[in-house]
Amino acid sequence: MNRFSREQMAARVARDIPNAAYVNLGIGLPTMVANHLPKDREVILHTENGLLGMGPAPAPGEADPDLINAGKQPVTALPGASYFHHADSFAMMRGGHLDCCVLGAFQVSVAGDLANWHTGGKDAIPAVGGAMDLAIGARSVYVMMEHQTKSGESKIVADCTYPVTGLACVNRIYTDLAVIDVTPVGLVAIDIVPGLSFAELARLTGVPLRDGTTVADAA
Amino acid sequence: MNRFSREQMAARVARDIPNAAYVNLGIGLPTMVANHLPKDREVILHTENGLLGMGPAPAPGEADPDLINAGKQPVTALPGASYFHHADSFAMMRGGHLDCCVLGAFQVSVAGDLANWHTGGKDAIPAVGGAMDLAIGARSVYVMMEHQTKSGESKIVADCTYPVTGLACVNRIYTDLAVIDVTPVGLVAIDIVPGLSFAELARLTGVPLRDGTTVADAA
Amino acid sequence: MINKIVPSAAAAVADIHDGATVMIGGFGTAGMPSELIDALIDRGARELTIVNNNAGNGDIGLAALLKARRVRKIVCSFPRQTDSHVFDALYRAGEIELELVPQGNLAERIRAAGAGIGAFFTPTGFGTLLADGKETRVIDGRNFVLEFPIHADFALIKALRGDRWGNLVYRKTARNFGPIMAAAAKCAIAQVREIVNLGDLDPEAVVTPGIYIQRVIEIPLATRVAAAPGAAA
Amino acid sequence: MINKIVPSAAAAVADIHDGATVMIGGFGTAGMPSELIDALIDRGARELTIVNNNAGNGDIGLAALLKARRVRKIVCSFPRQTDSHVFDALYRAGEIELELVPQGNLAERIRAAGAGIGAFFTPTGFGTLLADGKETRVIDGRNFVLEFPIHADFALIKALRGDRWGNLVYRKTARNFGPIMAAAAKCAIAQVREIVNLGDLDPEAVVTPGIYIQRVIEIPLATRVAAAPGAAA
Repeated sequence: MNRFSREQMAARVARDIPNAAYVNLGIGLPTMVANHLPKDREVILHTENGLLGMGPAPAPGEADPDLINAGKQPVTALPGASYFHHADSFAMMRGGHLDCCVLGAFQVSVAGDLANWHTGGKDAIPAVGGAMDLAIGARSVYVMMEHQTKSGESKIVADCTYPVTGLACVNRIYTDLAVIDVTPVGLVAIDIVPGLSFAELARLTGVPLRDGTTVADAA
Repeated sequence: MNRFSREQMAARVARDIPNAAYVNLGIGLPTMVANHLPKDREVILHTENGLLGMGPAPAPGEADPDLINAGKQPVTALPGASYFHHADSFAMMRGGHLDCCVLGAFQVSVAGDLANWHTGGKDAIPAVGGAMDLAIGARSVYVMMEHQTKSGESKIVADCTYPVTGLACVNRIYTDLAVIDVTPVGLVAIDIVPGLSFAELARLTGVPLRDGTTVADAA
Repeated sequence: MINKIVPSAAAAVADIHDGATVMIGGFGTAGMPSELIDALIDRGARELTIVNNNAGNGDIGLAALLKARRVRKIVCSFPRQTDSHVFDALYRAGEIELELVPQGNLAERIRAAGAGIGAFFTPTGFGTLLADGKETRVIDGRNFVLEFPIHADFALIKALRGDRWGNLVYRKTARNFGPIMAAAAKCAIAQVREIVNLGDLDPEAVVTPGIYIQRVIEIPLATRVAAAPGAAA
Repeated sequence: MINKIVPSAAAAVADIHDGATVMIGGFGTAGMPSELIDALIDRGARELTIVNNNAGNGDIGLAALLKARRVRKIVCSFPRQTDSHVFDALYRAGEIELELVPQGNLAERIRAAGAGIGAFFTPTGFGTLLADGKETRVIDGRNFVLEFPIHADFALIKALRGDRWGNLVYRKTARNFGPIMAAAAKCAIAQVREIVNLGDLDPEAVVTPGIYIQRVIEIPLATRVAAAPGAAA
């Protein structure tokens, strides 16, 4: 089966982020979105450990241990950046000032519930970080994940079986098979990987799904 | 009858403020305390409009309209000063970080209730400013006021007849006749203007009052 | 490219509508965005709810807005001042509504709006007239009052310097309500003495990150002083 | 005269007692006050409750404190990291208690302690395991959870520069939890790279006003690096 590559997924997310947006990119796959932001757009990146105006990774040998992102990787600060403390940083998130955040996920439900912090396993050590704040804080919450688990189950579910991070918070899901909007009338596929039919996507997804690709073409 | 002058009252309050104390001096009479702080003590003044390390009034002609105190009078900033916004300033007060504040008052009750913001008169326009925050925020709340109203009634009362600013918040009262501690066992006069007997002070005060002056001498 | 700089005070306030809630920075006249208020008067929006620490001084700025009868309600901590005669007259005539809030609760309620806090328990005001009818709770043996955020449609604030991203630094005690009002309003408009190039403000010393600011207008210090004789001529 | 400068890290932590709640600044190792933590290990206080964003990295700093079995309980948002093996082993052995708090609630609860807020309603965590059993409320149609302040006996933080009044400025993202922990603790102890003269810090750029700091200790940047070979020798 044809699949969007991780780079293609990141590029697709980047295309949906408008000029002048304030954006938080979660740890892991979402971090790749930064490399695909169109050059003609100025997008301001926030990292919850206290920096607005985050730049790319530093040149080799120029890493500063006091200048890191939420994943504790070295980053840089752009002209126009500002530093602030943790309460101010999370006030910025919780207060709805970020236009968008992009997060990884274990599961997303048809209602937009997000599960991305804890497998719930008995021997798993839980760690939540800023995931719950991002889930409820940003105006738009985008999820990037593989469509299916390694064993072939859909990660888009009727109800999350993993512990949730936030309820009804996801607005759009980017997978290796499709882009799906979470709407008041249910899930709507707005983009499908070339070669995959809507019917096949719906079957693989396993929950009610509308075809928004033809509507989009007609519009 | 002999009375402490306003300068004497201010000097008496200043004597009770230890080195290294963080202090907020309210509008009016309390402002005079600053002029009487002993030179060998370093006391840091806070003004709720966003300055810690407030200095004296500027030299003539050097007033800066952007550098004022809570009474909107021009002030200066000492070396070591810092500026902050209003939420941070009142967090500092509410959080119990000020060692002491000195406030004027209409009335103080035997329980330490403070009335200093509103006469309650029908045609009076109410204004509260930071009075309620200071009343409940500082570790020690000192009140400076005349002992009696112009018509000779005690301003130290069983229960405030004016609207209260805060409940059980006053620790010490400095008047033109005495210095009185508000304690769990009631009011205790610890200093009386020379020439006035405790019995006479108690009569003028009109509420239960203990004599702490002899105890202090004995200690 | 991001450019929040607008060409005039009139343009900055052009969409402030009748019935809007408008926060106005300043403590007395320190930090009061007088030119933006003048533009708001010219704009003509009515039935405004104004949030400010005071209720106007003399006959300029906020007092002039009140005098022009554009304000339905004012939320503040200290309306009564020696030079608040405009407010005093309106209040006594029953022509303006007053919500009096202790200054720290005012600041914290504004901060809560910007910080996404739904409500908070504060010790300030407990047992007083200003907490009448409000929910209270004893926490760890201490009395608290439940207070709710104050949101706004617009904030008009004054800062020292700003850049095209909306980053701001302030000047001395003129900082006061500016940073928290910017965060509490859907649209925050800052007048600055000087617009600087992006990157000129020290990122360690930026007080208001640009995310909170939608529009920046440069009003050099000299303008107002110089304009006065001109206007009189 | 006010002089909050103490001569050594040992002196700075000399009264941290068994059973104390100690906040430790830092996000990972950025802003972690390693020399103060080392002094705390030497001090020997046991049964500590530690508040930090993480639960230690590698075998130094907070991880070393855990390894020395001085910590009864840790309050944090993100214990599990690639190099949190010390914590992981203690946790799996049931030898350390964990209170897991979403990072924004952790920050806001610490801020509330310093700001005198009794409790607050936050949207973060609603409907999740981490809000189990907590009071909730619908405000303006949105779901909130009631959270309470986290107070501490001591805070150990790291800053860039400080003066004898305790005023502090930080460096880049090493600022993180320092300012709010300083305000939430009865006794806040700051290690700074450099002590400067009173008045050398720009009053517009001071991040932590001295009122929040009880002790300042200078630990120049070179010390740790230089000490390592010496210790090995």
